[in-house]
Amino acid sequence: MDQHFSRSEMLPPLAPPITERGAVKWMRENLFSSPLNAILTLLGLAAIYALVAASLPWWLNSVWNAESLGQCRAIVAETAGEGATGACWAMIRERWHQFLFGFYPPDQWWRPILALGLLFVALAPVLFAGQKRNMAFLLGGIAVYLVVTLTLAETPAAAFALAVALVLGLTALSQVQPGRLLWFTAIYPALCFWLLWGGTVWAPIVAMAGFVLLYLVFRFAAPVIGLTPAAGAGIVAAVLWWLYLQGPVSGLLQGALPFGLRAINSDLFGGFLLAIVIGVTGIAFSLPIGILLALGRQSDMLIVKTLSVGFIEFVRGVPLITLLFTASLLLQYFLPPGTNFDIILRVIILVTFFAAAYLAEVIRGGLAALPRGQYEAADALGLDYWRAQRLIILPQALKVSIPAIVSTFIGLFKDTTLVAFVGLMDPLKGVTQIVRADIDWKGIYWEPYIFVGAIFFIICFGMSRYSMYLEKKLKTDHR
Amino acid sequence: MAMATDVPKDSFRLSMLVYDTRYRSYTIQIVVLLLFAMAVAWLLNNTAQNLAARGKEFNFAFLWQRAGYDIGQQLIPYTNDSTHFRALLVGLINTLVVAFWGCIFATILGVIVGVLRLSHNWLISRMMTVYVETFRNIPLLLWILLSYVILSETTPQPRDFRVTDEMAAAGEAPAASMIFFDTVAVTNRGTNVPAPLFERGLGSVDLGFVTLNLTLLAALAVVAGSFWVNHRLVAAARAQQEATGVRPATWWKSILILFGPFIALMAALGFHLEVPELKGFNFTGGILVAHSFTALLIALTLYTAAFIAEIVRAGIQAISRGQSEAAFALGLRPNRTTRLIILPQALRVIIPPLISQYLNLTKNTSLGIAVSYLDLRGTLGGISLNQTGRELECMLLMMLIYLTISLIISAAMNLYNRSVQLKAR
Amino acid sequence: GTLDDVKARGELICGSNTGLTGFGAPDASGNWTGFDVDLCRAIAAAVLGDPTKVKFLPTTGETRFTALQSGEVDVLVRNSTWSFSRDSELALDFVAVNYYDGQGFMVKKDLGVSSAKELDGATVCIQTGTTTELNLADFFKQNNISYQPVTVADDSEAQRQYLAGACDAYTTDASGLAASRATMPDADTHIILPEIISKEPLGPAVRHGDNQWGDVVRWTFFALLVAEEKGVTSANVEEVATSTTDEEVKRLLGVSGEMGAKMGLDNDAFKRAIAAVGNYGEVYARNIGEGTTINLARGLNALWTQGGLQYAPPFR
Amino acid sequence: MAEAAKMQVSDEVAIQITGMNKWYGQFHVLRDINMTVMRGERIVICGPSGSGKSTLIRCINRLEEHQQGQIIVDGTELTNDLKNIDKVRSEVGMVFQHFNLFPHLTILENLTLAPIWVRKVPKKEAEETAMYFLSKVKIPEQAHKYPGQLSGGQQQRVAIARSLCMKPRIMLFDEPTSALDPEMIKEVLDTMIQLAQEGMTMLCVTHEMGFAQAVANRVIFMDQGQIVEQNAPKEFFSNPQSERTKLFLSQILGH
Amino acid sequence: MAEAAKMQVSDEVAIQITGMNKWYGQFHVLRDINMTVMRGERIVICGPSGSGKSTLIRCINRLEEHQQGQIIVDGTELTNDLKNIDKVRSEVGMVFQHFNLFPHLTILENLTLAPIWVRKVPKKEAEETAMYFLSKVKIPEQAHKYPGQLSGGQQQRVAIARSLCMKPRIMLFDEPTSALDPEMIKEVLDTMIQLAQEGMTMLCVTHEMGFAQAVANRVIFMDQGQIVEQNAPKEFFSNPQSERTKLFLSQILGH
Ligand SMILES: Nc1ncnc2c1ncn2[C@@H]1O[C@H](COP(=O)(O)OP(=O)(O)OP(=O)(O)O)[C@@H](O)[C@H]1O
Ligand SMILES: Nc1ncnc2c1ncn2[C@@H]1O[C@H](COP(=O)(O)OP(=O)(O)OP(=O)(O)O)[C@@H](O)[C@H]1O
Ligand SMILES: [Mg+2]
Ligand SMILES: [Mg+2]
Repeated sequence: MDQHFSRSEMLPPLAPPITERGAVKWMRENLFSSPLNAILTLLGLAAIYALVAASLPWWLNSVWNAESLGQCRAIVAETAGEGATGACWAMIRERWHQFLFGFYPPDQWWRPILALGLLFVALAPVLFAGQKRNMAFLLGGIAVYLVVTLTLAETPAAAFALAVALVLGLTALSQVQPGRLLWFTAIYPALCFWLLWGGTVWAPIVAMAGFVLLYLVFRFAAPVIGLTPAAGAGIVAAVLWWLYLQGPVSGLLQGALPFGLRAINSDLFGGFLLAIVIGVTGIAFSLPIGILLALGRQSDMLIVKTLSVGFIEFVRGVPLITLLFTASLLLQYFLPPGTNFDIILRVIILVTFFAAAYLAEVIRGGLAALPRGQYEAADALGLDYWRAQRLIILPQALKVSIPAIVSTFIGLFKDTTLVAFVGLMDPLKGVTQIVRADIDWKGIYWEPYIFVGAIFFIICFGMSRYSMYLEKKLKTDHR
Repeated sequence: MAMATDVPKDSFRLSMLVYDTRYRSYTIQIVVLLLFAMAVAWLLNNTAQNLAARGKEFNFAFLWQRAGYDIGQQLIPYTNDSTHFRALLVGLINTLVVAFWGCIFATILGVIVGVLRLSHNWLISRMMTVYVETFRNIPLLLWILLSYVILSETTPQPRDFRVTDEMAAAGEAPAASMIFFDTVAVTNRGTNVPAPLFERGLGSVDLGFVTLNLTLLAALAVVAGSFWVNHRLVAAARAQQEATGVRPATWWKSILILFGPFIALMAALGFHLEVPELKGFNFTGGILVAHSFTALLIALTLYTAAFIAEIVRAGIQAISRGQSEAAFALGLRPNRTTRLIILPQALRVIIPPLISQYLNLTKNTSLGIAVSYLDLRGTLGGISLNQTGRELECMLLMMLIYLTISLIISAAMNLYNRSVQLKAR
Repeated sequence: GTLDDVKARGELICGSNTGLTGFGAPDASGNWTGFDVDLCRAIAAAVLGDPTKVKFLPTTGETRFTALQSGEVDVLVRNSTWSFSRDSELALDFVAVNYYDGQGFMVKKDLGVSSAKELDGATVCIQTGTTTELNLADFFKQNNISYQPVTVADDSEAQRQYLAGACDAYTTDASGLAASRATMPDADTHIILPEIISKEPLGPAVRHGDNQWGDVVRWTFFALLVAEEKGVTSANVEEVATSTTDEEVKRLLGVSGEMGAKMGLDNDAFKRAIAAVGNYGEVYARNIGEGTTINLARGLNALWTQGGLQYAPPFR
Repeated sequence: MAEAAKMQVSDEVAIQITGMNKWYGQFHVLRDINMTVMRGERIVICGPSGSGKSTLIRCINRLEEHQQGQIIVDGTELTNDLKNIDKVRSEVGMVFQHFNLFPHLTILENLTLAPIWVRKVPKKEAEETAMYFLSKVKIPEQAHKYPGQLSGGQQQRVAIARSLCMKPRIMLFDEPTSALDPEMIKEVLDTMIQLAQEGMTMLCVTHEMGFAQAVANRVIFMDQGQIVEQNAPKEFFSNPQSERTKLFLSQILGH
Repeated sequence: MAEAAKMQVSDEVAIQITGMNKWYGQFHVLRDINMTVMRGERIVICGPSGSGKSTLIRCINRLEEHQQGQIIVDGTELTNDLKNIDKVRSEVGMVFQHFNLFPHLTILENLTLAPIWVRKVPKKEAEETAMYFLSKVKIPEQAHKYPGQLSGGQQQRVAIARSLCMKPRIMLFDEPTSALDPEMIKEVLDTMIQLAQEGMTMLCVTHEMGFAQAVANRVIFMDQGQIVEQNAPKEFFSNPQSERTKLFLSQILGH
């Protein structure tokens, strides 16, 4: 059969029929598309109703001003009648600072605040390599945050001026030479340590000098004795510096040019300050270890591989809590008699090992995702193993691993709450326990958990969204 | 064809240790091994010195001393006269029980949520998203503490169940009553559920270190047998389908085979339930499921299910739409498509991350410490450690046990994974 | 030794409770107060001359002895019971008893129980990691009755459970019970049962083998006792030091003799301790005595002269 | 030979589409489609990307729902009635651009799955049919391999065989060769030509104009969701009527 | 012009392979390979898939280790000595089938990386050299883009430029055009021809017979791990000696 047909006039697009438009269609398609779906919808609505009906009065009857739980209850009973329940946010009002800072002295709060702001400055070049616009937004945001919070925290004028000048300077730098911002990232750990714990400014500077020494030794020895021995020599020199010269030199400098902040003991750290300190240092220090472990696990040298696998599997095989108990109970056994250091530091060390094992697996995934051609091209160009790793392999492997690294960090950050079990004051259990041990607030339980939970949610959810965004961006990158 | 061995042409020079590809890796490995051995020696030496300084020695003899404390939840016989080792076993079993039920419930809930998240029902999929995001982004510890608090604060005290004489006279109902036809009582101490009892139980045999409960064994044997017969039934049905193309309906036979013998056995053994009763301070009779257990289980389930839901969702989404379209185009109905095409493929994607969630859940049972659930960490790593002061031994032993559990689970995972790997060019 | 370490450090590290009302707990601004805390402050005053030079390291029931053994803390003042096995196996030395206690039970009045022996089948709340759980097991076994233990991690949680009715009885040291009861909304509805099922001598502990440091802690404590015995208080210590004629008081306050110096301390070390926290009676009265919310009578902890057990060897 | 194939058109209607419209949300993808396919006809559909070709043929076995108008396949009208849909789907075979073989089943299992579960054919018989069609597409020796182990061209031939095992009366092809490497296109086209010669009713979305000229009775050109032109292949290529068709042909033939 | 290029062969030996054998486990991939390449020579290697062509040229810069025999590149014997390997690798450039550019670096960074880190050339100088070679492969304007933003042909030209930046004395090519779309093959071949005309010593695995005829001094045919035939291109194509060569030529020229 022959059908000749040729259209001369094209048909214009029409609007869909009425049954295909508007709220009716939407409801039909999205809520009541089948009997099963209709039932599910009704069940869902019922569940939401039950939840709201049960909790709404409690939220509505919130009390913001009271001195104790008893007072709160009295106020609720007075305003909403006997038997009514109500939230007692007055507790948060009175104790919020402990949830955030622990026992950190109030007149020094500006230090952790500043450290947090600078953390993001330090992260900026890592998060937005080369994207000046994004960096400007971030740094601007940080500047605003700092101005507001530092003012609220009654920062000493000099510190305030210095901090703002520093951030503005770095913002300017980020626009001119974004790469240079990485130097700030490099010195940030020392700066952060000094801000949080205080003491003489020379201690962290002299400690950083160890790294400079390492680099110098490496730099000048490498042409003479080769890369690997030079790296070894550098490490030895740095360790010697830290062990034997660090103390005297910083003492000397402090004597000559005394400058420092009030020293704050670790036992005053608590709440989210503690959680963030442990989480961030844990992940930062675990990154290099994790990379080494991942390379070790990929290595074709049997012993190196076995040791890496053994370490990774061991750490991943036991609960974090046992590692924390190790920090508090066992670490002392393994160190020379008489060594003693801060429980926070010990916890950080173990948390670092823990995160390193997880990161090693994450990075291994990134390494495995690289095509062999990249290794071969590097070889063919004459790059040696370490240069190939540093210049070609790791930058790519780390980039694809960023989302997974972020989720490891989220997990780790949530797990910092477990330090409560070794007597540290984490926001969830440690601080809440202190608050609930207070006669005034004995018997309160919903409010602190909701408050702390909400903060955790905001932080973790924010990070997970960011990592999703990154994942999407990395997928379409350069394409 | 034999591999040719190349005789080095020039004699050995020391620099070859570093520059010759053949020796270089040996050099590195030996250096690494030496460093490692030194580190281990250093640690051991320190430990020995520290032990000596504290006047302790490293041995596990304390495990056979009297423990002296009581444990709330014990699934094997234990009294305070038992040894620390026995306490360890009780704790280990408690750990495994929470882990086991946690994995099961979390899987069920996780699969449901994961599937519902993909549902076309806007409301339901949003609700599931909220659930998943809430639980994933808030520490597990909070969920454990919270569910414990809710359980113990919102449930009535045992005495609220009591009907006093005056109340009976006045015809008043007690403040609280039991549920499920007066068989289950939920108090603020725990949940009292009926206990299975047998009039004509088979007793048990003592094999020295374990006692075997013959009634339980018989029940297990019957169940296993029924499953085997059912398996044969299904196989026969499949054979018939292969032969004639028509698959006979087997569901009612299956039900009969699966439940019939079991019910018969129960009847033969004189099965009845011992319903908990309020006596003295507490409900007696039946089984008391402590809230520490329930809270831990609920929190672990809800938390892990959120992760499993994501895994399931990703697993299903990983199967391209083309697969179900191809099945539809062949005329397969949606439920068959799911069973024959989607599930087998999704499982391959789902299982490995699922197992790692099981591992996490198992490790997370150690957070039972927050509600004083006496698991392995609570007995061996808690009270025993405390009463004997043997932290080194207790901690090492505990890590070893956790490690063993983890390794067993991941070994099973690798076996499974290898068996379902898709064949490709 | 530890003494030199403390002096070199300029700070005393004191192992404390994570929070036990009246004995040792941080307040809203992070200052530690309490009966045990004051002993630490007295030691710091004696050794370093400044009662604020103390760092308190909260320890749980599980971590406390390890913290002491490993040198993480210099002295553990954390209502720990002095027992044979702790003294022998754990390589610690208890140096004194600053509080004589015993384990008791608290129940709600309307439970209708008047003796612990009637607790057959009861649910009992108990803190883990203490001697109390061993005593409890022993007690019920001796009396051939059964119980259901509910172990909890700390005092405030135990109280919450007890108040919510999750357990019929709460057992811990009688002082703790009294302290808890005092803070309960309607204290009258709870009674502490008459049975005291154990001896619980609580006291400061130091590492085994460091006798010099042990002496410092022990005699700082005794100095507070002697001060009470002799009527020396924080208010009148300066005045007494100049005016006293009692030779023992003179030695105590460093006016005569070389008591402090013999310990490796300053001669007026004990005077500073008393000036800082007051004598034993003052410490007691301020933190846990009658009139405070804890409201504990002196009982066994009265001075020997008043029929109690607190007795300091002579200061000579 | 190709000409011979074109003879076999009967006067029985296989597919009848009248006044069919379809929207994706607000977007009008198919506009007033009217077409009739006779049994034994072989129709090639072409047109620029996004013109709605795939959507059209997916409507024919109800992988997509249409909102207006009528589609009657083999005498059965496609409505929301599940039975009708099942009936149509078991009559109509479809071959996809990306093969969509089931990777967890062997080739043989891929082929026997639908006959066993939908047609309730005994397994043995299903396997025999499967082997017959596998020989027909010239890869009987691969029966026990998995799809992942085959080349793209082989996979597409398996996909065709899989559809044939259901003994369909109509076959739909959605760009069956566009995901293939050039060497493999020929083997798939050969299979399709062979099928055409056996008189199968075929609707084929493709840009292989050689194929269209060789076997099609009719070429349909679509643009913007509408049928712009249809004609016998010879006239279609030699003498396109509409401007759009001309432009399109110049683009794909030019290169 | 092509003929002119062929003149520039010197009598200095660039690569000398004698009695070389290689196994992958039990599998004997390269069997008794003997060949000499003079400085300035351009050699094309062809042969069926799996015949060991890639393996052979990968042995020349030690991406693969050989087990027997001798390979001397530019006077340096390839042994296990890392120093020799480094030396050879910096003398020998290699271009891969799949380009293997570093996707996280810009084109310019791709080109300057090795000169800076291996040759220790100052950055500025390295960039000048890079721009010079980029102009040579006709894409200086792409210097600041990332590889992913370039077409396949452009990427391959960048890969060639990247090798050239190391100022190699020998260039190896492993099927440089086989991953490219047909339109792009020409631009890459043009670049290679230009290189040949400048007198670079080249070993090229390729099936582009036009290229072989235009620039090669010699064509080597491999099969089953051995050199089956070698000859000047004219004779090789017009008058193949061995049966296998004939078969192979008929296949690739026929299609
Ligand atoms: N599920 C969908 N939802 C919304 N729009 C869709 C959907 N599927 C297809 N479209 C749109 O409908 C139009 C027609 O799509 P269709 O796949 O039928 O085009 P096509 O002619 O097959 O194109 P191609 O040659 O690229 O396969 C396109 O604009 C497409 O973007
Ligand atoms: N790493 C390896 N391990 C084992 N066998 C290998 C390895 N690499 C290559 N082979 C085998 O060695 C033989 C030669 O491979 P080679 O890649 O050199 O062939 P080719 O001539 O380049 O083929 P093509 O034209 O497909 O690139 C092939 O049979 C291949 O399967
Ligand atoms: Mg399409
Ligand atoms: Mg090759």
